[in-house]
Amino acid sequence: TDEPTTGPSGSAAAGPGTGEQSKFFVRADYDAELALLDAAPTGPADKPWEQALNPTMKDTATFKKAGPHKLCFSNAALNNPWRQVGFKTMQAEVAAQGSRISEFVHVDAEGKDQKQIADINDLLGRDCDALIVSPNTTATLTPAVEAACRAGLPVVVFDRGVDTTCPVTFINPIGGYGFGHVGAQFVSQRMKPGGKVLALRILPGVDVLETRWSAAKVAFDKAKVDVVGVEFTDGDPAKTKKIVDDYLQRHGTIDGVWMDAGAVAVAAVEAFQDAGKPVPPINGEDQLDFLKVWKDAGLTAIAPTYPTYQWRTPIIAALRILDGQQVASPWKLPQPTITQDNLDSYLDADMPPLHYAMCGCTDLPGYPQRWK
Amino acid sequence: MSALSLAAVPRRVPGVFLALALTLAVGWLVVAVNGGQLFNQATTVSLLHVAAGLGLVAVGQTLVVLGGSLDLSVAYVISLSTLVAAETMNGSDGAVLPAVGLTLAVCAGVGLLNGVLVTRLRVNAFIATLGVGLLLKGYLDSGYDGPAGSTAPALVQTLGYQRIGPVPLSFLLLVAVAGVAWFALARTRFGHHLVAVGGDPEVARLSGVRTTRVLLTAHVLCSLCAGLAGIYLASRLGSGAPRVGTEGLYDLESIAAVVIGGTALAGGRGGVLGTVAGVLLLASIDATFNQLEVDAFFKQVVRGVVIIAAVAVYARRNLRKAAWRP
Amino acid sequence: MSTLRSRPLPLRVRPGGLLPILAMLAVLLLLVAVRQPDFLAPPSLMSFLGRSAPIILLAAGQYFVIVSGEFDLSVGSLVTAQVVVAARLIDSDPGRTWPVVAVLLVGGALVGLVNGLITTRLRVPSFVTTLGMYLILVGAVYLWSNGAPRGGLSEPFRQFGRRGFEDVPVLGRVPYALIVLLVVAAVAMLLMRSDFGRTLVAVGDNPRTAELSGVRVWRTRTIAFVLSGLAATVAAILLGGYSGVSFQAGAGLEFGAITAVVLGGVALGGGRGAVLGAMLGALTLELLFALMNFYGVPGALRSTVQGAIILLAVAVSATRSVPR
Amino acid sequence: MSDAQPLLALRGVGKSFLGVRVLDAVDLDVTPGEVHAVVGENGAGKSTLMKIVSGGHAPDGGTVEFAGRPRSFRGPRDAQHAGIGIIHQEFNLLPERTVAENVHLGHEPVRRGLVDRRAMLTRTRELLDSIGQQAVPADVPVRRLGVARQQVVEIAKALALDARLLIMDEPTAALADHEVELLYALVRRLQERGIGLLYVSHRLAEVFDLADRITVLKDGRRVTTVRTADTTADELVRHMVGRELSHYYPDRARPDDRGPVRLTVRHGTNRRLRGVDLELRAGEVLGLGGLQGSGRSAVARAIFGVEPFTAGELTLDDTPVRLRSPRAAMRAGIAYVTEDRKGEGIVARQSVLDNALLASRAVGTGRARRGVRVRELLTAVQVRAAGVDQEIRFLSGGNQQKVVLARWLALDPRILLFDEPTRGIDVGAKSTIHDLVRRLARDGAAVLMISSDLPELLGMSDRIVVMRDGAVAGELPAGATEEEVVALAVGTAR
Ligand SMILES: Nc1ncnc2c1ncn2[C@@H]1O[C@H](COP(=O)(O)OP(=O)(O)OP(=O)(O)O)[C@@H](O)[C@H]1O
Ligand SMILES: Nc1ncnc2c1ncn2[C@@H]1O[C@H](COP(=O)(O)OP(=O)(O)OP(=O)(O)O)[C@@H](O)[C@H]1O
Ligand SMILES: O[C@@H]1[C@@H](O)[C@H](O)OC[C@H]1O
Ligand SMILES: [Mg+2]
Ligand SMILES: [Mg+2]
Repeated sequence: TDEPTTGPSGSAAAGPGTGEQSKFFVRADYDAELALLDAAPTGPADKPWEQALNPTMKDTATFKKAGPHKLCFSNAALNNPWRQVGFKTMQAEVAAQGSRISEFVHVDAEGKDQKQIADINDLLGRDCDALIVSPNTTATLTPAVEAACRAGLPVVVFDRGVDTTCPVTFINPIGGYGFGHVGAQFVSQRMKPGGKVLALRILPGVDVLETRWSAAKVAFDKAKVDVVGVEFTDGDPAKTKKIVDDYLQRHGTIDGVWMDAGAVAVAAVEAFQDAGKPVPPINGEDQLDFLKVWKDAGLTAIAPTYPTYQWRTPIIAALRILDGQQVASPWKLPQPTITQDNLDSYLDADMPPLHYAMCGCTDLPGYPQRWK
Repeated sequence: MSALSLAAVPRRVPGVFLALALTLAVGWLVVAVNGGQLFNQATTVSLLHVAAGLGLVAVGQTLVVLGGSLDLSVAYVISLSTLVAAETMNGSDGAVLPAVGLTLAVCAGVGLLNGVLVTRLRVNAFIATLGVGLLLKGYLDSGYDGPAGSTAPALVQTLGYQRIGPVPLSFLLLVAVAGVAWFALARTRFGHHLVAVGGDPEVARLSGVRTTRVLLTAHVLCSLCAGLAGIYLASRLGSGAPRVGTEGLYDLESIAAVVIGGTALAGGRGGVLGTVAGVLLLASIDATFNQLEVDAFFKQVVRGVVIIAAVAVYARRNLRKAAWRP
Repeated sequence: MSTLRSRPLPLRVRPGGLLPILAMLAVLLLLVAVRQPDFLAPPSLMSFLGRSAPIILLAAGQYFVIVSGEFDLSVGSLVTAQVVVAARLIDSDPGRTWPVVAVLLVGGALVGLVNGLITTRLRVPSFVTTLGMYLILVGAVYLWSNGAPRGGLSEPFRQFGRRGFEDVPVLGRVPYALIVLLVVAAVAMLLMRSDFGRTLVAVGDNPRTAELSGVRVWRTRTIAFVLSGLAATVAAILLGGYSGVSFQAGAGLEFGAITAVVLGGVALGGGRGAVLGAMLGALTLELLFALMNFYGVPGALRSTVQGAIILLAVAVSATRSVPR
Repeated sequence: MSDAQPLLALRGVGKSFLGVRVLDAVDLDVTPGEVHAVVGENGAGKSTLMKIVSGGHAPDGGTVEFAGRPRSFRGPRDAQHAGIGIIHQEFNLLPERTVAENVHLGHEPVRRGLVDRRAMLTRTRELLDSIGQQAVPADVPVRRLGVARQQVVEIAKALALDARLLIMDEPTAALADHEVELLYALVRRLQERGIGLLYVSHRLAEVFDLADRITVLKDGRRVTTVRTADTTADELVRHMVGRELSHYYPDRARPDDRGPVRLTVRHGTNRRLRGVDLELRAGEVLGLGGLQGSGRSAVARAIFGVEPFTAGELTLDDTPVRLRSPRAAMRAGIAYVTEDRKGEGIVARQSVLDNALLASRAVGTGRARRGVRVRELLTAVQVRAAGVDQEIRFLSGGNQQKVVLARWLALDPRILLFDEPTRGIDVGAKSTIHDLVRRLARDGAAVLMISSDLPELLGMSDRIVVMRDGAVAGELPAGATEEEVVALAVGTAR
């Protein structure tokens, strides 16, 4: 039984070459997302977390209710800096809404599907006016979210998705295809044709990450670069460094590095530096440590983002729903890219290295202390 | 010989039951003061669901620990069995029985491998089951990049979500499995022999117990319990989940529940009832902290302290009992 | 009745001996040489040894605990905690580097002390003690840092794990980490030859005998935990230096270290094996990972290969050493 | 030879442990209804032979024939199924399990697939009844019983098998006199039922009371098998030790060799001891006698701080002291050679040198000259080993014991407590140790020596204190007889 019996792509096992496309890849979604990259958002320009791309509005009159409201949030986890920054932003947004929210209940599933299902069920018994969910795993949380919808209260899902349209809305930025595409496009254009690319992924099975890789795959296949490896780093910088080091050993040079998440980008850069090799074109994310290295070392780099300001939107959406106002559904937020040209405007020496530039939090109560 | 007083000693209420009662009482109070309610239906249901998953694994773990062994591969066995179950069912109610059968068969195989390594090849249980866990991890990591298969709706509706009052079916399953295990330990030869092997393998051997076979059986049963937990989780999640076991920390948590429940890690003493109480204790700490929205990290610290403190209390009692052993 | 046996060879195949692990290492080196000869050239070899230093140090620390008959499951979380604490305390200020290093060492020793005292004085099995400590450390460090590492490591702090002596003849760059490793290894080996080391092994083999011969068993074991805590701290300093702050810094390292120790011929349960064996065990594991990379074993399958090799190695030596 | 068809026939049975020959070509027969005694010195191989018959060890050579068929038991279970039961010399009981559970371990009665607990209890009570031990409760954990009662459980456990051959390996070691009588009655009843018995004992009187035939083992070989009626105790002893005993022990101390009082115990009391009074002088060997379980070891261990006195007074050179740990006792110049060499005397996997140095290292004495000194001592006690780097477990028991002695001598103790110092040691080594003990006394040490070997105790001691039930039963001067010691030990003396 060496071969898995059914056919999930096994992209992890692909080794050199990009192998067959991930089962997460949906052509139509891919096309739609890439189209959104050029779409013009509606809404206040200085508040991207309130903007929407090509919105379809949904009626919410049935949920209208007198305030103040009790909002409940089932959170997948707080186990990485991205989520930490996001959650702080969300808490600040709650604070900013002041008297409109009587109570904000947060339950952390600690990265466990099973616990999150129980958590959601538990929250249903606690008189919430609206339920916000950031699901741990797409497929496995679907039944629980469906159960929540059936309970009759408005459900707002954000960040990672679920396989159902029952929630009032699903909020996230353009998404994984956009992220993956931007990075891969950049890397393959800046490196020598046919050169060797190393793809680093943090973990499998999460849709927003899987779609990043599947879009990158399309780009790389099109550009005919040689993807010498697709490795999982578990988000561990030490492991990342060792992997890059090993690939440098094995292949002599690596001409481009693509990453599905920025958390370990700095470690990858350092692996080249420490080996005394030039850092090839690379993509990271809007984490400040990467932006700093980029600037300091003069990297050829790009940072597609999955902005943490999206953590503000669910609160805003929930309140609008409880007011009976229409909301975009799905609610697609803009997803800016940091490039050499606008890099300086995102650098902020005063914020901690693991902070995310796209937090959209500077106007929130407690800034900057809350995020330090 | 000075006559020892052998008048009926009152059977001690195992500490874990006291701790459980205390936790529930304090939890209820604190939550109430906070304006909440610990025992409302939804919370109780959630608590029992969490307990069901961990409990099934922990009951199995109790068996191997009682026998003086250990199983660190359960987390992977759970993940594997969710996948085998969900993929075999593939959403069809008709396939439930074959799927459950196949899942349990696969689990039994893993348990057999563990057992053979520990008993016949004399590999230390820690390393043996860690190694088997790695084998499974490799298979899961390379075979799956996310949830796969789909659990039969009938199973999702019953085992996954159905309940009688506040008691989920899955918790009844746990009660049944724990009951069977308790019964087996108290009333079957296998049970008596297992405890003997854990107490002193040489004494057991010289008394005519087939130590190898007994411990091997315990390993198979432990994996089967993990398999049941997997089937339950598959019904809960609606699909197979390649990382659900490790995410849930079922390996370490099940061992923690076992030792909190008063089973000696060295084997030979303890039982499943304590384990179930240990599981409920952990689950009620969870529930209380959930209600109070206590930070998950703080909860982790408390868990650590509870585990150490519980075992320290047992160790003290044993010290006082002070059976002098050569 | 009395028989004079011939003097056994120093490297005899016996439980606890170094021969099996050396043989394994040799085979792996051979496989590397076939596939990737330039890996064995000084520069890459140096860098490999440097980056392997932390896990080798952890194996040495774990050795002390295991040979005394106990377990330390808390080292991985201790590494994480130390890295995160270092970042927050240093807060990117180079001037704080040395004081913080001192604080870390004290902290590591303290964690070891607590593990040791709970295990020996309260008689909690070390598996449970250190499992609890693992949960406590992970929880506490997240709690303290509010869920995401804050602050930053200074360049001087990072240099231990990241930089080295440049332009050394023949070798090229010699990582500081390697020097640290060699020093610690030498100290560890000397320690094992000292009174303390010999009594430590005696305690692991037969604590009753040791106690009745005047050894303070609880104290000896507690010191072993302290040494493990210190080793984890040094590993944390190197690891933090190598790769920077993260909550993943120490994840899973405890199992890696225990596996390495067992591979190195050290018996779980105590009383058998050499600290050099434990360190070679860790080196072998690291080499195995590098090898799997050179042979293009897909990342996900590597744990299967690792598991199979561990089981094979341990089973072979276990069955060979058991008389009936 | 008995003319009946033998129940058990051993032919040429041999066994080695770690290369040391423990049994060599032993022949032995037991006929139904016969009590066949096996005697021999400590370490002669009696228990090993019994374990081979009962499936606990596999023989390296020879054949075991039982009930007319050759057998090769794969384990105790096979032997039990064939109809062989054994009362082990060391207890084979699970402390956490009840008496009934222990008695039935391995063959629990089942009804409809389930363990029948009631039957187990009833049957256990019947068994205990049949040996006159109604007082032993069937449903409490064994750990709550004293040593003697544990011995009773061990007997009941063997009886529960309904064996056709029952082995008793020193069954009376922990029993009081009237209990021994009950055991006699039991043996006779079993005999009448046609059950064969193998009976191992160091108490020759018992052997003469019960046995039909006697086999003497020495150094793993069968010396002889005789009908009880055809032999005498003296003859047996000669066979056992292979020489006359009178010239065997070194000369005793003369009264004026004795120095000042080194150690006094007044009213020493703890869990095992009731008001022990004792005085130990420099230059003498004080023998401590008594039955097993009488508290001899407990005295030595209390003095050494292993299980300290909880009440009473301990003085060293007239200064009251409190010794709460072995370490404290060592600091005060006391050494203790344990009776349990394997369990708490050696560190099996460490070298001879490491073992000899253990105590010096632990208390950190004589760092500079320690290595040289220990090597000298190892030579002085005549350890025979391949080298000082050899692991101690590969040495014979006697040589292990000499290494342990060297360990203590290295500390130059002023008070030495020897607990069964020659247990499991061959004759040659024994006399080396005897000489050594005497030499130490002559050089001014105060020696307390415990021995279950009466001739040894009588031969070595300048005075003998006899223990009974955790208290001192009386004191005897040098030259006392075995009868006097035994009388005090079992409490029949005035
Ligand atoms: N498992 C074992 N491993 C190594 N040596 C052993 C083992 N069992 C017994 N021996 C050795 O075999 C020899 C015979 O031991 P045995 O227990 O048979 O003696 P015995 O005649 O019963 O003595 P005693 O009268 O003291 O009970 C001893 O030297 C003992 O140390
Ligand atoms: N039931 C018991 N409870 C507590 N300690 C015990 C018990 N049985 C034995 N011991 C301890 O075990 C040791 C040896 O046991 P044993 O019964 O052989 O000892 P003893 O009566 O002291 O000595 P000996 O057999 O040499 O006369 C002693 O130190 C004694 O204190
Ligand atoms: O938690 C995830 C984060 O790590 C990644 O960077 O973006 C998507 C999130 O769901
Ligand atoms: Mg014997
Ligand atoms: Mg004794």
